[in-house]
Amino acid sequence: MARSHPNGPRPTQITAGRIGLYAFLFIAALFFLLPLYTMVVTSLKTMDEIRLGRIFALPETLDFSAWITAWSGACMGTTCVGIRTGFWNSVAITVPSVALSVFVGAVNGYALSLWRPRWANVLFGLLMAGGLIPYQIFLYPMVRAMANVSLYNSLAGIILVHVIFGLPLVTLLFRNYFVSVPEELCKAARVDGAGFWRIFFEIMLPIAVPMVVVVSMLQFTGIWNDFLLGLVFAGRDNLPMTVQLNNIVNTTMGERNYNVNMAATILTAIVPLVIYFLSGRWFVRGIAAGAVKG
Amino acid sequence: MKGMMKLLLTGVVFAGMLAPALAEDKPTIEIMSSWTSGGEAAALDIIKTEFEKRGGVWKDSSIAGFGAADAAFQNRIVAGDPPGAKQGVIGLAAADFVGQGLFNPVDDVAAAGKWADALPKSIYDLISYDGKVYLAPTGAHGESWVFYSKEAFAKAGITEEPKTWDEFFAGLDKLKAAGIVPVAWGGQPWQQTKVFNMILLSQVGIDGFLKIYVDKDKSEASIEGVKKTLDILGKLRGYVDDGAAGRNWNDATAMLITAKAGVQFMGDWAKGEFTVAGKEAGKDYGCMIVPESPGMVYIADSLWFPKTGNAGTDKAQKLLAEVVMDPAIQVEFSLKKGSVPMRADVDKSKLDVCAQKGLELMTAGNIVPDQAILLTPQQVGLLDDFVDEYWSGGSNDMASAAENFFAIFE
Amino acid sequence: MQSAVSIKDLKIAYGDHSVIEKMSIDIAPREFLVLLGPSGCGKSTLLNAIAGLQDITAGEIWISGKNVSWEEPKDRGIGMVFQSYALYPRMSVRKNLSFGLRVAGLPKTEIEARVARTAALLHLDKLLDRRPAELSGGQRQRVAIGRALVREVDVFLFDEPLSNLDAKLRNELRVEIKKLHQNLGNTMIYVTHDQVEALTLADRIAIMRDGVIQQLASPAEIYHRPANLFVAGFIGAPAMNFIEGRIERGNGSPVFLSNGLAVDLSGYSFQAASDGPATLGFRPDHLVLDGAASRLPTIPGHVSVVEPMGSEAVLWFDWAGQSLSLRLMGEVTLQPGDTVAPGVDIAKASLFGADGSRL
Amino acid sequence: MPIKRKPHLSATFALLPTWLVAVVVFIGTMAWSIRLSFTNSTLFPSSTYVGLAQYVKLFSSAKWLASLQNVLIFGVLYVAGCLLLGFLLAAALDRKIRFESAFRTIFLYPYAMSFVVTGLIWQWMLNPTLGIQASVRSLGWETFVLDWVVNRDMAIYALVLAGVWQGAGLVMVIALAGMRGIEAEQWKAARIDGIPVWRIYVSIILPQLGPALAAAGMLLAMGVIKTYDIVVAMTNGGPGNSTEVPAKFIMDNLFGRQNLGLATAGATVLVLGVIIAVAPFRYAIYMRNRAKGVA
Repeated sequence: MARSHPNGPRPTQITAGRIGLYAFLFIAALFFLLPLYTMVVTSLKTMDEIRLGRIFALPETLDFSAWITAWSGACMGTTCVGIRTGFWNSVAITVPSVALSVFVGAVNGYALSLWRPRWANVLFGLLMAGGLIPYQIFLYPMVRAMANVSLYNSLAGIILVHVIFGLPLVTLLFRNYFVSVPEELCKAARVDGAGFWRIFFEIMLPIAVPMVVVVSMLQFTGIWNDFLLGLVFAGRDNLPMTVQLNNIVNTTMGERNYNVNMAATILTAIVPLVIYFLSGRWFVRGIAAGAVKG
Repeated sequence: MKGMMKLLLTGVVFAGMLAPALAEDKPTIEIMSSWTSGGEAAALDIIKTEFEKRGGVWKDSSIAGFGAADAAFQNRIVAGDPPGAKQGVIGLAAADFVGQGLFNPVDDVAAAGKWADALPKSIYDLISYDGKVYLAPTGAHGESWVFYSKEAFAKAGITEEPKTWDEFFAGLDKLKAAGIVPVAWGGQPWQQTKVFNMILLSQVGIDGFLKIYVDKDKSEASIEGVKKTLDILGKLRGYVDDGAAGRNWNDATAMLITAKAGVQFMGDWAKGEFTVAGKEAGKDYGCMIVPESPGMVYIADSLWFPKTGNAGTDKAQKLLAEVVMDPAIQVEFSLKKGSVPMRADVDKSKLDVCAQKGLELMTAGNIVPDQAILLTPQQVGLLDDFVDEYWSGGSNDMASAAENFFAIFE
Repeated sequence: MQSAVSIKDLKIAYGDHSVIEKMSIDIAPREFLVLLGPSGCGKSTLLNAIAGLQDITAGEIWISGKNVSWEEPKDRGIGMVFQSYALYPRMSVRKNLSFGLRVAGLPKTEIEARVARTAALLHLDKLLDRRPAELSGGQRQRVAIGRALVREVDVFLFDEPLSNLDAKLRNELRVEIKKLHQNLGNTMIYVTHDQVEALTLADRIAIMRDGVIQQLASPAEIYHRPANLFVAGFIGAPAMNFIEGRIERGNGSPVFLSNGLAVDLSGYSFQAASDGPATLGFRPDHLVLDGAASRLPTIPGHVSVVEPMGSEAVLWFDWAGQSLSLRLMGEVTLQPGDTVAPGVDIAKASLFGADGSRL
Repeated sequence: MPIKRKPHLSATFALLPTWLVAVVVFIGTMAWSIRLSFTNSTLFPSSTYVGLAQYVKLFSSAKWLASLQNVLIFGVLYVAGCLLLGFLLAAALDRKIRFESAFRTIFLYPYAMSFVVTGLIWQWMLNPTLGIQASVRSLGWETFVLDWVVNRDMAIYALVLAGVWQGAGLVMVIALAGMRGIEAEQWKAARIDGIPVWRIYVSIILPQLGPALAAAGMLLAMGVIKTYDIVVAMTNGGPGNSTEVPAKFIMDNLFGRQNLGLATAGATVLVLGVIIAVAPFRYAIYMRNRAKGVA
């Protein structure tokens, strides 16, 4: 029987060990929270206050102007429109990329683990090797290739690039998940007359929901946070938020506006953060359901 | 190589075919630059405003950081979909692109605008390849400058600009004693290399400098000069603050603006930051050529015009070249950017004291080109590595370091 | 009459590794055939091949008079029940039962009728809207059986269907399966490694080892007249006792000699007479406690362990350094250390030659 | 007559796009890179072959050698650090803790942050004139030093710190999931044997989490070789070469330094290294699976 909730030895009284345990947890929590705290606090300060140099102090008065500037007024080169356009570009890039790569990854994992066609192991090995190559070296030939199929500098192009570079990880996770699905399930469905796609959509995909959640979250953060691929492949009309963040952070007006930079940084990170805060439990459940296994 | 070029050109033509026909035939241009800092952006805006006034449509593709912008630009070239214009320095990097036949000449504009007469010959030669003009120079930057905060100098009791390195270090000691960071150091390789070069010029003189970089001369005198340069550079390590490593140049300038630091070694674009912050040259901050220097290292910015295969863009490129070389624009741009106008025939009265000093040196010919003009990008990188390694390695072994320096050219 | 399932010269191999070696079986309509053997003997592979889930290397498989060697599983007219039930986890019981019918595109009313009929037969009516995770092990297995039944085919395949259940449930479901077979009268092929299931359910048992059928016969035949040492040792609990020795033919009737023991073999019906080394096998229930009284050849020894099992008991005794067992009905008063001299009923015993086959 | 049933056409068909990517993108790019690494290509590919000259140049470059050493140090410490901290956090959370889900969220959220943001924040926190050091000093402890980002000897550890901050949460989740899956009877048995709790975690739980932790380690290791963003955001390779990494070396030479030949030589060495490091591992897994599959 697997334990469904914490069930170590029953806690008895407050022992030294217990105190140490909580001390460890609180110190760890402090370590993990400090950077976020600093960012939020700094973004709410005025520049005058920031110059005092006490980065951990609470702001004297709450000043949201940095947030407004970051969202709609901060300058990049000669244009000063903040990062809001980038926000929608990021959405337009990330959502289809995640959906597509999760789908492809699920199909791959399913085919590789439960059908094992010829050369399946070779393909899997190739993908894993591909996953270990730094993608900087793909840039040059990829640019050429994308231009040849006239997908360079387009939304479709950047989405395709994300799907391609996501393939190794997504396939690995889904394959490892489907490997643990009993083969008999597939056999039973075949006796019932279902084919490759029918088994996938009606039986395997529903089983893999926890995995879909995990992979979606991993891919979402990965793609949302990408800078390099967006810069190179998206084209100027589709530049994601991270590229604009880079522009804002590296643009100064006589003095570095730390509050605006921090606000812009938080704004850029906020979507994945909210997703983790809201659906972290699903992520944990997905992992527990066997998303990552040896 | 030929096959590669063919492919590239096919890509260019292909991209041209795909470019949607413009509803209006207003000359439209996408300009890619890494001028995102305050002064830089303001200067770029001067060109933009005039360009739009003359009927052009301006699409801004600014990417902060030279590295990121260069990567994006090269990828666009590779994809056969380059932007209509790219901001970049005059030098061997540009020459590479021209050599590959990837840029449009702006010869007719140059002829009509009599650029040959307006520009110093050395500059005109640098923007011409095989007798054709390819680049539109925006302005020259002096790179031998020491900027100092008058407020900080006053606090430390420094009343006169130091004339020698000994005086200079004495001044730094005073600043240190006054609790001020003596040198606002931008600890990025390219900035450090600029400091190395300005000191080198002060030690070996104009001829010595050109001998080393152009002739790759490894004579006793050259080696001695490099050693002396490294000695001074090494001494400076003692006058920077803890946060210097990796610091951006504009952050370093901000330390002067707020009088947290005394001096900064930088190109004159730093003035742009002072201007944006409302500081005035000669009043709030001072500018001097590094001690003992007989002249000034310079670098020249320009606009590059890649071949896009689109007739509308070709037209826009010509208009843009015209705008950039307009005498009034050259001055306005330089004021914002902190540079020195390229044209000799501009109204000098508007320029600040620093720019006038720079222009004097330029007209007198007491200038040497920056390494970007003289060295290949590979060598520029190796030079950056060399200076950075010496600076942050903390070694004082000048002899073996000098050996390494000359290895760059092998 | 035409066979329900016919396997002709079947061979299955992975590369050089042969799993099924040139096998032929004919299974009659309404027959209940059990494939029995230790794990790795190829019995599940054979079943999968019949189902069409396993590529075959050579030979043919015929079902209901049709060569289905190349057919997809769904087109073979079979239903299958798996060891792990293989219920579709995200579907309700109703959906699990109807999935195959929906895939086949049967009319809705027909599907509903069949599901209802099957559910009634297996007492699943109240469970139709539950998910597999909400069912007990026995209920899951009944759903798995239902999924095969609802296809209304002639041949059912069972792949160790009871081995994931506890002993009590296993006994109950075993009876249910037997009843089901009696009521429906379909052909059933049933893979198991449990000899009790095999003996109780089968019309015929095929005992397999290393991809080869050792004996294909009725349970009684297999129990009483095992074809070889392997079959003899595999079937029966406690296992058959074996004594090694040799057969000698003095003047007239043959005698089995071993360690001072001499057993007159005149009561044994030889299939093939042979002198020389042999193994005498006799089941614990074919030993009589007081051999002398029954005038049987006796095997004297000392009691080592007594295992009472309620209505019967198993007695273990040592003879010539070997531990032999004996099944007794009723109470046993013997204690360890007591001397016994049980007699062996040679008419019910088995003799195996040097090559292990029955003499 | 050998009999073959209809092959699994659909499965093969479904994998076609992936085959295309694997062959065209992964193999194609590698082949292209390897070819260019033997040429004198600078800004654009050239077909003038120069033999192993680029490799000779590569291995006489102090920067490249430093980058290899750095990525090794960073990789080992980062993966080990994430595994250790992640395991400790998971073990602590497994002890019937109040606010477990709040703690879990706190430990996991950095994983949602990009390496760029992670690098920026920690660069700021560890910067002696702005961050923790300045703050502590302003509280009166004037000699307090925390200057990792700008200290040549410590900068690589600053990267590790930031990396562990970002990645430990993932390991925690994986380890916690594993701990919750361990049979309750083992706890009972250990309790009856009177084994101390820490000992149970080390000797009983840890070995069982082995495969899960190995998978987590693999996920992290996949990122190590690609380490680029966090370095650029935090130290840009400095001070000196102290945080230079191969991916950055390749990137710099590919673009800024217009040195395709050297960049592709670096890439080839890197990929070869990865294959040599990973191949025996994968081969072992393959053999193990094969042994299982046949039996």
